[in-house]
Amino acid sequence: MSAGVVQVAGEVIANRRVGAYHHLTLVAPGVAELAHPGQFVALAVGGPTSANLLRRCFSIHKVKPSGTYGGTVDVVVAAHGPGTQWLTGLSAHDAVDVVGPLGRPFPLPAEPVACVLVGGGYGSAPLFWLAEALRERGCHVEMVLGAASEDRLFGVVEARRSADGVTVTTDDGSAGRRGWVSDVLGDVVDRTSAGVVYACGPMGMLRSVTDVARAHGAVAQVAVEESMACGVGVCMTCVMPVTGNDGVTRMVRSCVEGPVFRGDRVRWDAIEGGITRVPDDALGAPRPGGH
Amino acid sequence: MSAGVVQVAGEVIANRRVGAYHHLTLVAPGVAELAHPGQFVALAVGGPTSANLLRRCFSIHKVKPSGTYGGTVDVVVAAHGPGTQWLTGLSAHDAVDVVGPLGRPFPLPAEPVACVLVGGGYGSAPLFWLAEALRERGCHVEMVLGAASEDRLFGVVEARRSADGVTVTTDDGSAGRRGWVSDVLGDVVDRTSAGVVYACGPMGMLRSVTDVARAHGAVAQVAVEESMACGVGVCMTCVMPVTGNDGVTRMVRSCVEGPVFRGDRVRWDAIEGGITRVPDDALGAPRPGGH
Amino acid sequence: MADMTTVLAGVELPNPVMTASGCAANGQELHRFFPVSELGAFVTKTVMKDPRSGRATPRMAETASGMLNSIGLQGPGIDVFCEKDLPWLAEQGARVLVSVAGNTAEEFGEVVQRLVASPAWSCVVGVEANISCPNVANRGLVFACDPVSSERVVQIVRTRVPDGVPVFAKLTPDVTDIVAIADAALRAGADGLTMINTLLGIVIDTDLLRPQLAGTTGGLSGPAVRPVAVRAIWQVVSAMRAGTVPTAPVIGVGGVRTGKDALELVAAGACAVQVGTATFNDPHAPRRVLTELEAEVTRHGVTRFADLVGIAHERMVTL
Amino acid sequence: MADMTTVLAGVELPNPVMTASGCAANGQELHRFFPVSELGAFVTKTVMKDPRSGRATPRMAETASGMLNSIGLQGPGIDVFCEKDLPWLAEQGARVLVSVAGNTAEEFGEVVQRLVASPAWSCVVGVEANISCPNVANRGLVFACDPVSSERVVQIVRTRVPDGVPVFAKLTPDVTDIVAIADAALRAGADGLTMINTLLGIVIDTDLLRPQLAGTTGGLSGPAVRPVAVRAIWQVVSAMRAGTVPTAPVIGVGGVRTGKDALELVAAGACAVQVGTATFNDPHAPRRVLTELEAEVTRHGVTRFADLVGIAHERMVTL
Ligand SMILES: Cc1cc2nc3c(=O)[nH]c(=O)nc-3n(C[C@H](O)[C@H](O)[C@H](O)COP(=O)(O)OP(=O)(O)OC[C@H]3O[C@@H](n4cnc5c(N)ncnc54)[C@H](O)[C@@H]3O)c2cc1C
Ligand SMILES: Cc1cc2nc3c(=O)[nH]c(=O)nc-3n(C[C@H](O)[C@H](O)[C@H](O)COP(=O)(O)OP(=O)(O)OC[C@H]3O[C@@H](n4cnc5c(N)ncnc54)[C@H](O)[C@@H]3O)c2cc1C
Ligand SMILES: Cc1cc2nc3c(=O)[nH]c(=O)nc-3n(C[C@H](O)[C@H](O)[C@H](O)COP(=O)(O)O)c2cc1C
Ligand SMILES: Cc1cc2nc3c(=O)[nH]c(=O)nc-3n(C[C@H](O)[C@H](O)[C@H](O)COP(=O)(O)O)c2cc1C
Ligand code: FES
Ligand code: FES
Repeated sequence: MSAGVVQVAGEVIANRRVGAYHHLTLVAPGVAELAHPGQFVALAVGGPTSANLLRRCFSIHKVKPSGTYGGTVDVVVAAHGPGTQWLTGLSAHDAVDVVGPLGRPFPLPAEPVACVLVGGGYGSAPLFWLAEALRERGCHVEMVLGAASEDRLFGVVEARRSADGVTVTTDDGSAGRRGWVSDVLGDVVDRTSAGVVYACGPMGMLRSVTDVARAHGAVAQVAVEESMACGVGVCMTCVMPVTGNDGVTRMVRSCVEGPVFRGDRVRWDAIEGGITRVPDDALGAPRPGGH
Repeated sequence: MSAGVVQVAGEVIANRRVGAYHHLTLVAPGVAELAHPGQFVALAVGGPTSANLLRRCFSIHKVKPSGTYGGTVDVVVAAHGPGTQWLTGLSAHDAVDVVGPLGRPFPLPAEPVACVLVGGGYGSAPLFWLAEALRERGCHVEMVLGAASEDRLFGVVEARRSADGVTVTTDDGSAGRRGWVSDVLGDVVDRTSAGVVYACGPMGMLRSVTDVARAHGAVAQVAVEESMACGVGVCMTCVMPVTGNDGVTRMVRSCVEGPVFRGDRVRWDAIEGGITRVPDDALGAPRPGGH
Repeated sequence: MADMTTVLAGVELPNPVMTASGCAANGQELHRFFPVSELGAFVTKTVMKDPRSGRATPRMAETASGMLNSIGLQGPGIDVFCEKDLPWLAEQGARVLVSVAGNTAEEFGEVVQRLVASPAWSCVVGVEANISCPNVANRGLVFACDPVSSERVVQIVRTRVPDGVPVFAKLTPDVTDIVAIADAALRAGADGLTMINTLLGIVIDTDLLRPQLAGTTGGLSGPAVRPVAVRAIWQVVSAMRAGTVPTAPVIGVGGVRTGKDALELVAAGACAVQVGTATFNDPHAPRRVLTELEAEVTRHGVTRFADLVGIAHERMVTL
Repeated sequence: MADMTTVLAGVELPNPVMTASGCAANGQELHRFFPVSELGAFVTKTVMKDPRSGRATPRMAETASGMLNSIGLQGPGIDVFCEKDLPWLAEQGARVLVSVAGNTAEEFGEVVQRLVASPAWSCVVGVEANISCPNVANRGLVFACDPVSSERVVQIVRTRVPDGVPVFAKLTPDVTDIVAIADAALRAGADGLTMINTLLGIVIDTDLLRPQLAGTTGGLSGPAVRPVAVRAIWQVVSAMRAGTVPTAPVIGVGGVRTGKDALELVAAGACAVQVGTATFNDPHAPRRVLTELEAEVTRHGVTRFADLVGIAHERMVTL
């Protein structure tokens, strides 16, 4: 909770198309200095007349503490609904209000263990920065990038620079191996004797990554993407059932207690078809006939 | 009702500051061909994420039926609330949805009588075009432009080109004569033996113009500015009490039956302090104890 | 091409998109933008017995994603309506849903009686009783705020409208229990319901520090209120599905601006949709919503619009 | 500098701006953006007796100029609240308005009893009874939809809260007659009212064709609903001014995003204002609204905030 966060009037300095995504660079003084890999920013959308009040959250792809423009933050955005469409339509010098950095970063291992970083679609965005931090600590780093199709892969070239090995999968076989990241992950973990698997991407993928990591003796650290109204911990919309050290499952806020969770702590059994139920054994779960 | 009107996806081609106003030129194919002086356009504001649903109405300052860009429409906008702020902040190539031309134009005299055109603030915007049309018919045209201060005058230089004589007043004396347009209007009407006074500006001014015109034997044609939600005649928000040929006062829509009314037909007695009451003798006026 | 027809209490319409009462005048103005006959039905401005001047101005205030209005049911009165407006609509080939109101329940009846006698009556595909208006006989309380007043109006209107022409009761959302009002209206003989009318609201002018509307309060409409409309439709249709309220067609209205918005109301159970305030933003809105709704039907891989009516009740996940 | 103090039933606050319950958690998160002690009062997330997990997700849907939420009153329960949250707020020097609820009227009483026993009780400047929550004993009907249930809760809460600490009843706008509910709450002993809680709404996911919220319905909030909040405040304050309802302070809430928005509620009669959903757009919102409201007071040439409370009732033009 004491982690530093700022709200700044940011400005777009670049917006370039990368495959199916837009890579935005924002001037956002103060964010870079506080940020760590795995954290995110929450961007206001639509300008002063906007009917879209809620911020949109994006993993920090990279930061530059200072430079020609003051500190910058990069994000990779998939145009989807009105907010992301507005963001991806911005031009240089347009204003964007930025709140960040938010959430808990990926925990770094104390020892130089081998790590596998798994990204699904734009989920790879925060991993390159993480890879660097891990390599600085002497970790062997491999990346596994997957997507539906080639245009939805992000950062394959950058991955080759940031990691000691890269495996690519696509659902349709348009790049790399045809299939899912989980199909190849076990082998990579085994080959590198990885101790930690970091993953960011859709829920289904995070669940499989958690299963594969466990089966191959690694710990999974997954960055989840729950629907968030505030991003700063005040609204309770972004909760997930996560089991604590005490063995008790609580509905915890993924914006402040996540977005990174130990995969084996997430109650995947409660998550299905776009709905996350409250497990019956969760603290304060509804009882028949009311609470 | 049968008057032509189009709705087009327009585009800004120029936005220049003129004193306290912004002069916007919009590409809006189809509008120019149909438009006459005194008509207006209704512009959507805020773009696709806008919380401001209602269009903003602006007198047509001038039109060009075709040219490098296809037909264009010029408007003069005073930044005021969110909609006009958004409009005045637009840059070349920005999109603006345009509906127009709307409303009834200034009626032109059948004979070449002398006319005085009175504009308050940006209310002068539609008068230059009108002046040209009148001069084409052989009318002697004088203009009286007034505003609170010099920066709120619009088109003094243009007026000298479009009219045979120009008188300027400002409330603070920063340009022309100190005072109101109504202070000088009577003399101008007398000097030119004007038969018609055309006026556009705030309600208070239109009322005085009507009084002065009547006192000096001229007919006033005033373009009113009522708060409008639709601009096209479907919402009934823009009504004004106006007496018809049959002597009956009705609450008529200023967007389709106006914005130009004969000044002596407007029930000024019902308009005061920003509220327009329904005169007791109006058709269908509320009766004590309900309608 | 999807089959867009919809059936409202026995009356088949070529498509389910309508104007909303009071948001399209009586057709001539919108006809400059698109032929009014292309809509499933054209809903007229609520007409009362006598001519009405409506209220003082300002009559409107813009609000976040919506607006307030206090028009005060301005209109020419039923006689002029029958002489001028209805025949014009008939000539265009429009199917007309006529919105009627009265200061008292009896006055509703008088208005309907004259309407039915109109030579252009044959273009009328239904009567919408706007019971979300004040009942002079009951301290100005809105009819639709009270089940008993609602019942009385519906009974009178239903008696005067010939068989085969459905009567819809238009409800206000400003009640504690809209299902109870819906039930009262249906049991009194309404063939269907229109939901929702505007929500009561006030905007204060922060410069003048007084209400912005001359009449103080106004009706809130536009996309801002769509979730309330969807909820009202959902609750009433749920009760119909549960058998606690008689089953009847619901016409949805409130905040529809796009085909997707219309689909929300449809999936909640509306078998037709009216487009109101959005028309002020885009005079083509009702026609455009129809095109967009057709595209939604196709996108969802069904061939008939009717297959989507109420579908969200079936797809709802029970926890 | 304007005098921004406001007095709520005998308790003086340095300024009239507060957080809204459930939109600011219990302070620690917003404290990263501004000191919570700078607000007139900090309103806590509604606390119930036992820990509550809240509802399944999705719990929110964005709407035009607003949002729906169905959090389900997630919280740690009153004991943890008294141990951790309240002492933290006390340490920061915050003045705290504690929002409480119960599944039954009796449970409200138990929650208050434990609250009053908290060692940090002295930072509490008032208790807000969130009666806009379901009454398990009455088929889940919201307490504030029924005057009798409202009365019972208020009576119990008022008995348990020590004299000198005011009790506010927080009302829902989803009723036919909010003045009647306000009257019931005040006659039962409430020292003031908070208006409004959210409006019941539904959003349909047009891809999945099912309700977007796991719990189907949710509460609508944000600028979209501001005209309804202003209207509710206006109606109740009008009744107070007319002497038909006991006079008492009103805390306004609903759609406040700027100082001008706050001024709308104030001019309608609110002597304090809560900022809810706007906080999600701008975590500085409550603090910024205070600055902006101060500027409005100055702009209007009065020296005391209190001079603007209810001013629109005096400036209203009678037609
Ligand atoms: C921690 C985190 C990191 C993310 N990183 C990225 C990223 O790097 N690149 C990227 O393209 N997207 C990322 N997302 C997802 C992104 O936030 C959503 O796609 C985006 O908010 C959708 O906005 P919209 O206007 O397109 O959609 P809408 O459906 O209009 O959004 C409506 C509301 O729902 C919320 N919402 C909808 N989908 C999501 C979602 N998947 N996650 C969170 N909130 C959602 C929005 O914030 C908004 O409040 C991330 C989400 C989270 C929580
Ligand atoms: C026929 C006509 C011609 C006009 N010509 C011009 C012009 O040439 N230049 C110019 O600067 N302004 C003109 N106006 C006024 C202009 O329409 C308003 O200033 C503008 O709509 C205010 O928008 P806003 O976003 O600044 O204010 P807001 O107060 O946010 O507007 C809110 C709503 O009220 C309506 N509204 C507010 N003020 C007015 C008003 N004075 N007239 C009509 N609607 C209003 C808006 O359309 C909008 O729907 C004209 C108005 C009319 C009716
Ligand atoms: C300016 C205006 C006038 C209206 N007049 C009427 C009316 O005369 N009769 C009626 O039943 N509803 C009237 N309504 C309500 C609409 O028909 C509709 O129920 C409501 O606005 C919600 O739909 P919307 O959000 O699409 O506008 C009016 C609404 C507006 C905005
Ligand atoms: C996410 C969320 C959670 C809320 N939780 C509570 C709550 O626990 N107790 C309560 O009284 N009101 C709760 N509310 C209602 C707000 O306090 C407030 O009354 C309402 O949102 C209207 O104000 P706004 O438009 O400023 O948000 C909640 C609102 C939101 C958006
Ligand atoms: S998004 Fe608001 S608490 Fe997490
Ligand atoms: S502005 Fe809608 S009728 Fe004139």
